[in-house]
Amino acid sequence: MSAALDYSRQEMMAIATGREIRDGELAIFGVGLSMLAGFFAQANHAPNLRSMTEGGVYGATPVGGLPWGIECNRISSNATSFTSALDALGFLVASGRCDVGVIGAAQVDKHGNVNTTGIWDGEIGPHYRPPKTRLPGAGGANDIACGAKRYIIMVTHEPKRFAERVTYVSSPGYLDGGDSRARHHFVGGGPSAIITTLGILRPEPGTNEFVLNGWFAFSGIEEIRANTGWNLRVSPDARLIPEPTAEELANLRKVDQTGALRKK
Amino acid sequence: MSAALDYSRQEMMAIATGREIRDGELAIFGVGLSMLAGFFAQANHAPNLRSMTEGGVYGATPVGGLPWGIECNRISSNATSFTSALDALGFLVASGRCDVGVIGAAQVDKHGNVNTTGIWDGEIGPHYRPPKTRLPGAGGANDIACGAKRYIIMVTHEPKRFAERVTYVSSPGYLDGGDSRARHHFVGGGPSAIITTLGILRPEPGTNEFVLNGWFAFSGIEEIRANTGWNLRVSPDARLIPEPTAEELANLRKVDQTGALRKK
Amino acid sequence: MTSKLISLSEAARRFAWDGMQYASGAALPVGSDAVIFGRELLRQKHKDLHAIFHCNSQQLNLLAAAGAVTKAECGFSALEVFGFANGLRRAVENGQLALEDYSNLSMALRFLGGALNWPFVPATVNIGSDLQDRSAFAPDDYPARSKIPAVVDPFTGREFGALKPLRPDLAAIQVTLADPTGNAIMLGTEWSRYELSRAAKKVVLIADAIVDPACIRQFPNLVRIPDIIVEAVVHWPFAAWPQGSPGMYDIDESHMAFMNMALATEEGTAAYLREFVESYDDLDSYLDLIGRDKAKALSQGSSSFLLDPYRRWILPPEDVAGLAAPELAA
Amino acid sequence: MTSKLISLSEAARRFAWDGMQYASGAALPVGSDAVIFGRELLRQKHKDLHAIFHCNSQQLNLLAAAGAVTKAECGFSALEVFGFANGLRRAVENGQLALEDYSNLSMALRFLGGALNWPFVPATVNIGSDLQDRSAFAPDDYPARSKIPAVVDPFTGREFGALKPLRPDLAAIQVTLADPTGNAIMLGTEWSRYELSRAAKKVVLIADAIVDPACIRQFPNLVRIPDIIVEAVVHWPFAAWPQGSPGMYDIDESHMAFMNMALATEEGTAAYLREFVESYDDLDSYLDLIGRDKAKALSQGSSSFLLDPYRRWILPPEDVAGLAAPELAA
Repeated sequence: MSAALDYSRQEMMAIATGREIRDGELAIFGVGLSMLAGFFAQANHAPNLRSMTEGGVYGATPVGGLPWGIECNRISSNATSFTSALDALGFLVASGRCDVGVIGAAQVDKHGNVNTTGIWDGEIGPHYRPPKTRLPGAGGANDIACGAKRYIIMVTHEPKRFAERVTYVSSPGYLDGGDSRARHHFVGGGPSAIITTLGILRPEPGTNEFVLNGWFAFSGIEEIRANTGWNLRVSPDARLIPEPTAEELANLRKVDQTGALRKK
Repeated sequence: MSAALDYSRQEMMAIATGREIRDGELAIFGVGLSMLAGFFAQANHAPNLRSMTEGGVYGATPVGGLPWGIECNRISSNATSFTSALDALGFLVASGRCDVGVIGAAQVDKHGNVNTTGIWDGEIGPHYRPPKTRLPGAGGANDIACGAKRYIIMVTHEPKRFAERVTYVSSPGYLDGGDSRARHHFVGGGPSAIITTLGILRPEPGTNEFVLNGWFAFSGIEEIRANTGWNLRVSPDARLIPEPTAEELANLRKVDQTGALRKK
Repeated sequence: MTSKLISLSEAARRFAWDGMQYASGAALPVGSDAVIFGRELLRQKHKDLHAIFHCNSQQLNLLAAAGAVTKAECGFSALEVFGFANGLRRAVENGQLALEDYSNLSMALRFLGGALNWPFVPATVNIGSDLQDRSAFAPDDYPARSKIPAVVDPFTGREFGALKPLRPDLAAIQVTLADPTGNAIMLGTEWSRYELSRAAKKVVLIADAIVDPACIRQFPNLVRIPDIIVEAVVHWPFAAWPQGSPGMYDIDESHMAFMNMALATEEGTAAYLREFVESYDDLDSYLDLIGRDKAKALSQGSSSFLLDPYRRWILPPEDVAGLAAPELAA
Repeated sequence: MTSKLISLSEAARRFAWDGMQYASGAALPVGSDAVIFGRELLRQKHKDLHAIFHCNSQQLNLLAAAGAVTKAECGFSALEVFGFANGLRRAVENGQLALEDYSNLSMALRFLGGALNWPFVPATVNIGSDLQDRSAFAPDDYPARSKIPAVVDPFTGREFGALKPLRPDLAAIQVTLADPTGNAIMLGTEWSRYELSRAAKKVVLIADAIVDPACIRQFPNLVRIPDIIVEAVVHWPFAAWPQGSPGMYDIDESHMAFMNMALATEEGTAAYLREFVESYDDLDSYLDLIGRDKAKALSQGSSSFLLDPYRRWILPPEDVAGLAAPELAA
């Protein structure tokens, strides 16, 4: 059936992410993969999703393909309200009102901390220096990581992206693990899942270390561990994640009109 | 000429206040007398006055008479922008941008502190208790007193209103005098004048105690001192304030269509 | 999204309770305030309210006069040109209501801080005055450091004030136009309705008119309150009466004065409650109470041109009735 | 008030200087940003800019690529779906530009704090991450307590962060519509243009279209930037190109990619400057550069209905020319 359906790894990742989003929730998506996962959820099983973008665009669904950004015409042409960053990221996200956010990562570590700022040759050291490769920066992800009730990290599963400890914490996960988030009094609960091109990781209660919770039909425990830069433990209830149904795939592709996720 | 002109004490007070306002200034007026003084200035000598109300009503001039409030139809019907209290009182006044404000007072003291909150039988004492007579509260006057570059206090000149020390400081003047405002790091400069139905008081440099700076054609030093609840000193440069010109009166009455100021 | 249109009485039944922190007055004293919601709270005999009113309005004046409010927080407690708010004044002077004083900016900042869920809001106003030093809620605390305590700016070491953010349990917000799901347009100054809509735990909109959602999609920049933060929408023309709603209706000058005069005494208040609170059964009899001719005259004020761009989307009453939230109809 | 309409080159001459804190990018990376003002800054050879961009846009990407920026503060430094901002990236990686990282909320909060002239802004975000601990402006300060120091909440004793307010010397703000005195309407998300307009010491508006003041008086609730805080108005259609302006024109997808590709190298940047910065003499030749057919196609995007209510007030170019501020004309 999997072969018959013929879906890509990115599509599986988007569907698995979308499944985490429940009907009626207040949700924030960024541009790209995150938006596709979110609008897939809305099209598929969460018709009453209350979604917004970081720019304060409300009530919009993409028109004519994946938006180029969180305010372009493809998302601005059927909105019910336009406000501002302060409104969306401040009043609705940092305040703790937002149920769920979806963010990306260039590098993620075993406690769910995310780096989207830069790649250095080794540690940065006590003296700050520019990265070897500059990345996009924190954007709204830091605000989601601090304020959203929970958030999901979407990331391509490659060893270089899965580090024991990220070089630079752009968006806080569980920091040093355990209850180390508590010292900053964040209203947000932290990352609920890392969803990748190979499977799903979830935080282990108590330690808040991410452990393997599920693999896809086309992947497996060993492949996932081999592609993870720390000694990934496997949750006792880890299982095979159900493949996309034909309906899920159809709903995803309605959103992904231009086939951004099918390319790989 | 004064008898010929036949103006009221309130009209003289409004005109004297309006004369303090310069062309091009960013100014905030409250409802009533304050607005009349301000719009008189605009009609008379300050055509490029940039005025606003506390509610964030910009570019408006009263239509059909004195507005009932700072958002009623008489001020809302020809505005160029409507925003909010945060914008007008926060971004434009508390920030220190506003050049001049005009506030009223139920009670004012020799350092220009204003009480608009209540009248008690004597001191309040260490235990807070409700006033015998409750007044309107601070409104935006406190914000103007803290933030505007300078502000003018308009008040009917009666002994009970002019106290050595107000019972309750609703809006800070020079507090205990001298540089005692400095400990609160206010961006605003404090009251530049107290303009009354009898004359004009201004702060003495250094002490910041209000001293008599001018009397009107119908008043005089002794009448003013007798109506002031502290031992009012007379500035060496105190003088007779010029009567309204016919043009000034005409301009004032264009604004005060309903004759609110002519009643007394 | 599905319709959130419910009746006024249903809205008060579902969202109000004795002792709640109730916010309105995010409008100015003579302007867009959901005065009708206050009337309904009294019809349903609510009491012991903790009122959070940016400014007093005839709503707080009425609630206080009727003895339904035990605590209030305000920036301004009069009625602008209409003078002192006699009902509120009486309740404060006789000690029945503790009125905590702030300023018109600090109330807005406290809504802002509530909307951001901040621990405190920096204050460069209200400090150095009795607004900081005196607290009606903590009368023995002098100087009242529990009210606006000092906070040290880490950049300069200077002391400023810290305001307590507001997160009212319920806000009844008067808006000019709303669609059935709760996207709302306000004409005239927002005063602090925008910040309040984000600070309140629950928001009920009281709309002068209901518009087709196409109006909302044509003017998304005017939709300052999006449906995702709204619990319910009540359609009630002249909800602010005797106050005004820019574009919709002017202030009813004579009733403003009459009402405030009535609220000056217990007897007058009882009579006002009989005649103007308990007397109507529905929107129709409420409009009769105002007087149809007067309502019409008030609608033809000098700001009515502000409504012109939206008139064609306003739904007629029979269409609005048909849009009532299904699970609550009947 | 008198007209504040001046030419683009005059605006840059009067309000820009080397070393200034220059803010734009109060729009999102692909949206309403006054990219044209950045082109003009380069035409006038400005350098050593301290750029305050809520988000990077093609403007910062271009200014950085051309070596005109030595310091920048940003919440997001890429181009959304168009990938990394190659010009900015190159300047950061080679150490020519110190980029101080914040988040998209903290930049908005810093504008808010600047607008309020607060000493600091409470931060419940950015804390506990390297945004707090690392500073490109104070590289030896680790943890960088000069950047987002701790502040103690006086109500609970808990530690939060304190953000530094922003008060840029100049903001060039792209708006959809403005009248000649500087009352402006923005269609689409404001992002943080509203807060920036109050935080900046001077504001120059770059407007896609000039409208009759009657439009402003019909829609005062849409006028989020009033003339009283505006120094000058520049009329420049397609000011955001290749980015988009909701209601006015869509993103020029191919030029977005082409431009970013060019800025990846010094040679490409030099060529881009020759062809797309120094090449036009006036608005006409600028529109020729975009391509008249392309400009027309971009104007017919799916959001163009948003402009419909205002079209009848848009002044034709000849009328706008006649309205130029008299003291500066000729």
